[in-house]
Amino acid sequence: MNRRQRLWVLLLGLAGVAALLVAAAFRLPTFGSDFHPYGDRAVHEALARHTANAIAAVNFDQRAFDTLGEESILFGAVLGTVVLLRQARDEHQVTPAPARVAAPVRRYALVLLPVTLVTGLYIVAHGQLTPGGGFQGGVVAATALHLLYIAVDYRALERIRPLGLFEVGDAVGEAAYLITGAAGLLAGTAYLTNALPLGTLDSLASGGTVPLLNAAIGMEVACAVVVLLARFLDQAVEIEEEGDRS
Amino acid sequence: MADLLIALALLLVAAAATAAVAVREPARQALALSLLGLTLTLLFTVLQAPDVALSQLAVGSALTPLLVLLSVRKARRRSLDRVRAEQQAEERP
Amino acid sequence: MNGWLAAAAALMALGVAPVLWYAATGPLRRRVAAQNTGTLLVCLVLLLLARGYDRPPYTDIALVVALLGPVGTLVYARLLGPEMGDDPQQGPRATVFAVLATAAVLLPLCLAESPGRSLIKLLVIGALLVGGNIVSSKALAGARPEEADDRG
Amino acid sequence: MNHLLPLVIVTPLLGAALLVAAGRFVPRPAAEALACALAAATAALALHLLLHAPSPVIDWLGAWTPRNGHSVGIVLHADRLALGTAALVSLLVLAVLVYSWRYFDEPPRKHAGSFPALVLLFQAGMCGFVLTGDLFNAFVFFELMGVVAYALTGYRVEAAKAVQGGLTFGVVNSLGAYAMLMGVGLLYARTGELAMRHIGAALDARGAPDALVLAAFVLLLTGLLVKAAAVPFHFWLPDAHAVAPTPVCMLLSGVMVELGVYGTARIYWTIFSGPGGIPPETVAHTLLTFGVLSAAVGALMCWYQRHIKRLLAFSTVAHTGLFLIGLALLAPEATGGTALYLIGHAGVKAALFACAGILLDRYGSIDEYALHGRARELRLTAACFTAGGLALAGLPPFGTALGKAVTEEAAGPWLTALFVLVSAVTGGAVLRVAARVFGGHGTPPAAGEERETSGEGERPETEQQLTRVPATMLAVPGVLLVGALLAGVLPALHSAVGSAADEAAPGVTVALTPPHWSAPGILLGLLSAAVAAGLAVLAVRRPQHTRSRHWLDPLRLLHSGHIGDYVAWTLAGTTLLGALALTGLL
Amino acid sequence: MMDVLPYLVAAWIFLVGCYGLATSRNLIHAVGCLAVCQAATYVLLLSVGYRHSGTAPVFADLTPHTRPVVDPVVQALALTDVVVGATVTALLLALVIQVAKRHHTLDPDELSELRG
Repeated sequence: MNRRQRLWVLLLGLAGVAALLVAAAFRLPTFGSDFHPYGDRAVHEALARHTANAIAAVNFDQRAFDTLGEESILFGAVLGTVVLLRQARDEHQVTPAPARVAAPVRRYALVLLPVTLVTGLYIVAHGQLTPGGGFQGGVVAATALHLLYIAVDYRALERIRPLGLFEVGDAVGEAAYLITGAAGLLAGTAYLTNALPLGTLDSLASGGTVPLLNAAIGMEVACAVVVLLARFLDQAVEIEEEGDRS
Repeated sequence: MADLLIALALLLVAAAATAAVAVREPARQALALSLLGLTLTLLFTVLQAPDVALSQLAVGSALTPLLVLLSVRKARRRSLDRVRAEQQAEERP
Repeated sequence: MNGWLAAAAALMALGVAPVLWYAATGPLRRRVAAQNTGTLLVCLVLLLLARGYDRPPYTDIALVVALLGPVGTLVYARLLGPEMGDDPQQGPRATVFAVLATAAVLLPLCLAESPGRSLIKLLVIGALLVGGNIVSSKALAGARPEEADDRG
Repeated sequence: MNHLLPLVIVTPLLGAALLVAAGRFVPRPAAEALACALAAATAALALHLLLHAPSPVIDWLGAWTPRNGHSVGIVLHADRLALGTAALVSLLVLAVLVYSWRYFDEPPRKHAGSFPALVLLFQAGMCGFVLTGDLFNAFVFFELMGVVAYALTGYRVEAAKAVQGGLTFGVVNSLGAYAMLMGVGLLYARTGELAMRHIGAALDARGAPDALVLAAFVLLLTGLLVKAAAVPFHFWLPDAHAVAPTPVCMLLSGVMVELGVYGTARIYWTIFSGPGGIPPETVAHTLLTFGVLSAAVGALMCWYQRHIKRLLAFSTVAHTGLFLIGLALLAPEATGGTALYLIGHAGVKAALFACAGILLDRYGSIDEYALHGRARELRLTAACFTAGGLALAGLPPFGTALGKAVTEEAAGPWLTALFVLVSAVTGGAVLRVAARVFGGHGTPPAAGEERETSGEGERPETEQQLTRVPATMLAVPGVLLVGALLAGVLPALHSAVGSAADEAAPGVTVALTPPHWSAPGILLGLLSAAVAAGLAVLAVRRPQHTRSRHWLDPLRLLHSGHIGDYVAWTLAGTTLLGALALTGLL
Repeated sequence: MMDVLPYLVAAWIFLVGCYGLATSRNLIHAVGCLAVCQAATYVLLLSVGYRHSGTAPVFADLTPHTRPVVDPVVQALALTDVVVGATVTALLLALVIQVAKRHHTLDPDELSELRG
C-alpha cells in the first residue's frame, strides 16, 4: 500500500478503536470508586500474613505465580537478546580507544557508584516493608555498575564485569525462585505456598517466603540487566562487520 | 486537591506521550521517552502506587532510553563506517 | 487544603509542563538541558508529595530520581555529544535556577522535619540534586564532537 | 495429585535455567539430551494427569483456596481439553528437539544450551497459557510465549529476512497483547475479579451486556486472533513462519497459532457465554466471518506461493480459519471434531515443515522452481511430503480427515463446500510442490515475476550443507505422520477427545456420540483428496506462462512486509470485530 | 469530567501510540511508539484501582484501617506489566539492530522485501 492508502486504513481502524474505548470509558465505574473487592481481600490477607507492603504480598505471595511468569519473560528476553546480539560469523571485535572524561564527571560518578549500589540493595532488602523490591532495586544496582562506563570508559567496565558470572547469576536467580516455590510441594501442599514462619509485621524477616522470593528476583534482575546492557554496549562500541573499516 | 494533582499529572502524561510519538528522530525520541517515564512516575505517585512509580522510574527514565540510544548509536556507526569504507574504496583506484 | 500539595501542583503546572515543551523542540543541546531540569523538578515534586500525603516512604522515589537523573544526562552527553556540537551553549541560567529551586523547596521541608533519619535523607537528596545538576550541566557544556567521538 | 499440575509449567522453566547456568560448561549433546529428557518428562506428567486424575484438575497456587467463594490467589484449571493440549504441545516440543538434535545451526560461543533453553521456555509459556484459569496470568504466559517466539524467529541473525520477520512478528503480536491487557483491565474494573470463572459469574450476575463488556470482548479477541493469525490480523505470520528456523516453524505453525483459537474458545466459554456475556448468535457470526475470510485468503495465497515454507505458512492461515469456523458453529460435536482436526493438523503441518527443512539443509534452497527435480534421490522424504499433502487435503484415515468430516457434518452444505475446497487447494499446493521437486514432473518453470518472494538464496540451517539426511531429521516427520494417522484410527482417542470437548464446552449435559467415521465423511475426504491431486496434476501439466498481471495481484500486494501496513490492518480488524459484535447487541 | 478523564487519557495514549507505530519512518522510533502504547495499559490499570482520598497499602508507617487504601492488586499487575514492557522493548531493539545490520536501512518503506 502507498502512504495514502495506509493512512485511510489506519484512520478507519483508529476511529473504530477510539469509539470502542470511549464507549467503554463511560461504562466503567467512576474514577476513584469504592468498589475493589479483590483489593480489599488482598490487603486483609497481606496483614494476616504480616507483610507490611501489600503490593509485595500480592506480588510474592498471593499472585506469586504471575511474578514467576514475569521473571521467566525477563529471563527469556535476556537469553533471546544474548542470542540475537551474538557476534555473527562475519563480525569481529575491536578494542575501543580509551575515552577522555572531564575530572568533575569522573569524581562525581566514582562517588556515586557505591551510593547507588547501596541504595539498590536497600530497595531490594526493604521490598516487603516499603515501596520497592527485587525488581526496582535490581535495576538500580545494575545501573550502579555502569557508572564506571561514565566515569572511565568501556574497558574499565569490562574489567570488573565477568559476564559469564552474571549470566549464571541470572539463571540461578530464576532457579532459586522456582525451587523456593517447590518447597511447598515437598511440604505436601500447593506450589508456591508460603509455609515459613511469618515473623512480626514491619520487620525485615517478616512475610515468610516473601523476602526469599524477593531476593531471588533482585539477584536475577540485577544480573539480567547487566547482561542485557552488556550486549547492547558490545554492539554499540566493540563489534564491527568485516570490511567495515579497511 | 488530590483530584487536581491527578488531573495535572494525567495531562502531563498525555502531552509527553504525544511528544514521544511526534518526535520522529530516534535519539530525540529517547529524550521524550525518558520524560514520559518521569511524568508517568509522577502520575503513579499521585495515584498512590509508589512501587509502580519506582519501577517505571528505573525502567522508563533510565533503561529504555539508554537502550534506544545505544541502538541508534549502533545503527549510525554502521552507516558512518560504511560511508567511510566507500570513500576509501573510491580513493584507492 | 494542603500547602505542600498546592506547591507540588504549582511546580507541576509551571515547571514540568514548560520543560516538556523545551525537551521536545529546539536544538538538541537545549533538549538535553531541559530533560536535566525535568528530572530535578520531578524530584522536588516527589519530595513535596511525600510530605503532602504524609507518607515518608514515598521519599525513596525522590532518592532514586536524584541518583539516576543526572546519570541519565551524563549518558546523553556521552552518546549524543557528536550531534550537539554546533548547538548554541546554554547559559548558566538553568543551573542557577536549579540550585535556587532546590533550596526553595528543601529549606521548608527540612524546617518542617524533626531531626532524624528522614532529615538526613532529605539532606542527602538535596546534595545529590545540586551536585548532580552542576556536574551534568558542565558535562553538557563540555560535550563537543571531537571529545565525544570516542569509541569507548 | 492436583498439586503436581504446576510442574507441567515449572519443569521446562527449571530446565531452561539449568541449561543457561550449565551451558558454558557442558558439551552440546549433554545440553540437548537434558532438554529432551525434560520435555519428555513434562509430556509424561501431562499425560499422566490426563489419564489418572479426576477431571478437572484444579490447583490454587500458594494454597489460596477460596473462602466464601472468593480467593486472592491464582488458579490452574485443567480440564481434559487443556491437559490434552498441554500434552500435545509437549510432545511436539520433544519432536522438535529431536529433529534439531546436533544438526541444527552451531550454538553461539559458550552458550551451548541457548536454543534448547529457548524452546523449553516456549513450551512453558504455551503450557501455562493453556492450563491457567486466571485471566491476567493468561496474559503473562501469552507474553512469555510471544517473547520467546520472537527471539526464536530471529535466531539466525545472519539471515536478513529472519530478523525482519522476527521484528514484524514481535511488533504486531505485542500490540495485540497490549490490546488484550486493556481488555483484562476493563473486565477487572467491572467485576473486581481475575479468575476467569469468577469474572463470568460476576458478569452474569449483573445482567445484560453493555458497551464495556463488548469492548472487553473485542480487545481480548484482538490479542487472541492476532496470535491465531485470522485475516486481517494474519500478515505477520507468513513473514515470520517463512523465515524462522525450521524446528521453530514446526512449533509456531503446529501449535502456537492454534493456541489463539484455543484461547478464543476458552475465553468465550468461561467468561462470555452466560447471560451477561455476548449472545451466542453474535459470537457465531463474528467468528464465522473471520473464519471464512481466513480460510479463503489463506487458501488462495497458499496456492500462489513458490517459497515452500511460505506456502506452508499460508496453509496454516487457511486451516486456522477452518478451526475458527468449527468453533463458530458452537455445537459440541463440531468442537470435538475441531479438536481432532487440530491434533491431526499439528502432526501433519510439523511433518511438512520438517520435510521442507530437509530440502533447505540438503540443497540450500526452498524455492519450488529452483528445486525442480533436484530432490529425486530423497525417496523417504518424498513419501513423507506427499503423505503430508494428502493428509492436509483430508484423505481418510488421517486424523485431519476425521476431524474435518465431523465438523462438516455440523456445518451445513455451504460450509462443507468451503471445507472441501480449502483443504483441497492447500493440499493440492503441497502435492504440486512434491510432484515438481521430488518427481521432476512438468517443465521447469521460467524465472518468475519479480514481485514474488522466491525461496532462493536461503542458507542451510545446519553447520554445513548436508550431504546425506540424518536419521533423526527423517524419523521425526515419519513419526509425526504416524501420529496424525493414529489420531484418525484410534477409537479410544476419539471418545477421549469427544468427552473432553463435551466437558469443556458449556451447556452440554448428556454425553454425545464421540467423533466417528461416517460414509459421507469418508466420501467427502476422498473427494477433497482427489480434487487436490487433480489440481496438482493440472498445475504441473499446464504450460507455464508468465503473465504480467493476475487477478490476485491486489491481494498479494497487501502482503508488503511493511510494519505500518500491518499495524493499520490490525486496528482495522479490531474495528471490524467491534462492528460485527455490535450488530448482535443492538 | 474527573470521573472518566483517566480512562480517556489511557485511550488517547493507546491511539496516539498506534498512530505513531503505523506512520513511523524509522524502526527504532516504531519500537518507542510501542512503548507508548503500553503506557496506556499502566494508566488504565492504575486508574481502575484508585480510591478517593486513598493512600498506598504500605503499612510500614501507617496503622492499618486508619486511612482508606487503594487497590494493591492492580499495582502488582502494573508492576508485572512494566517489566514485560521493558523486556519486550529490549528484545525488539535487539532485532532492530540486526535489521539495520543486514538491510542497511531502518526505514520500513525500504524494507518491503517479503511480498506476495
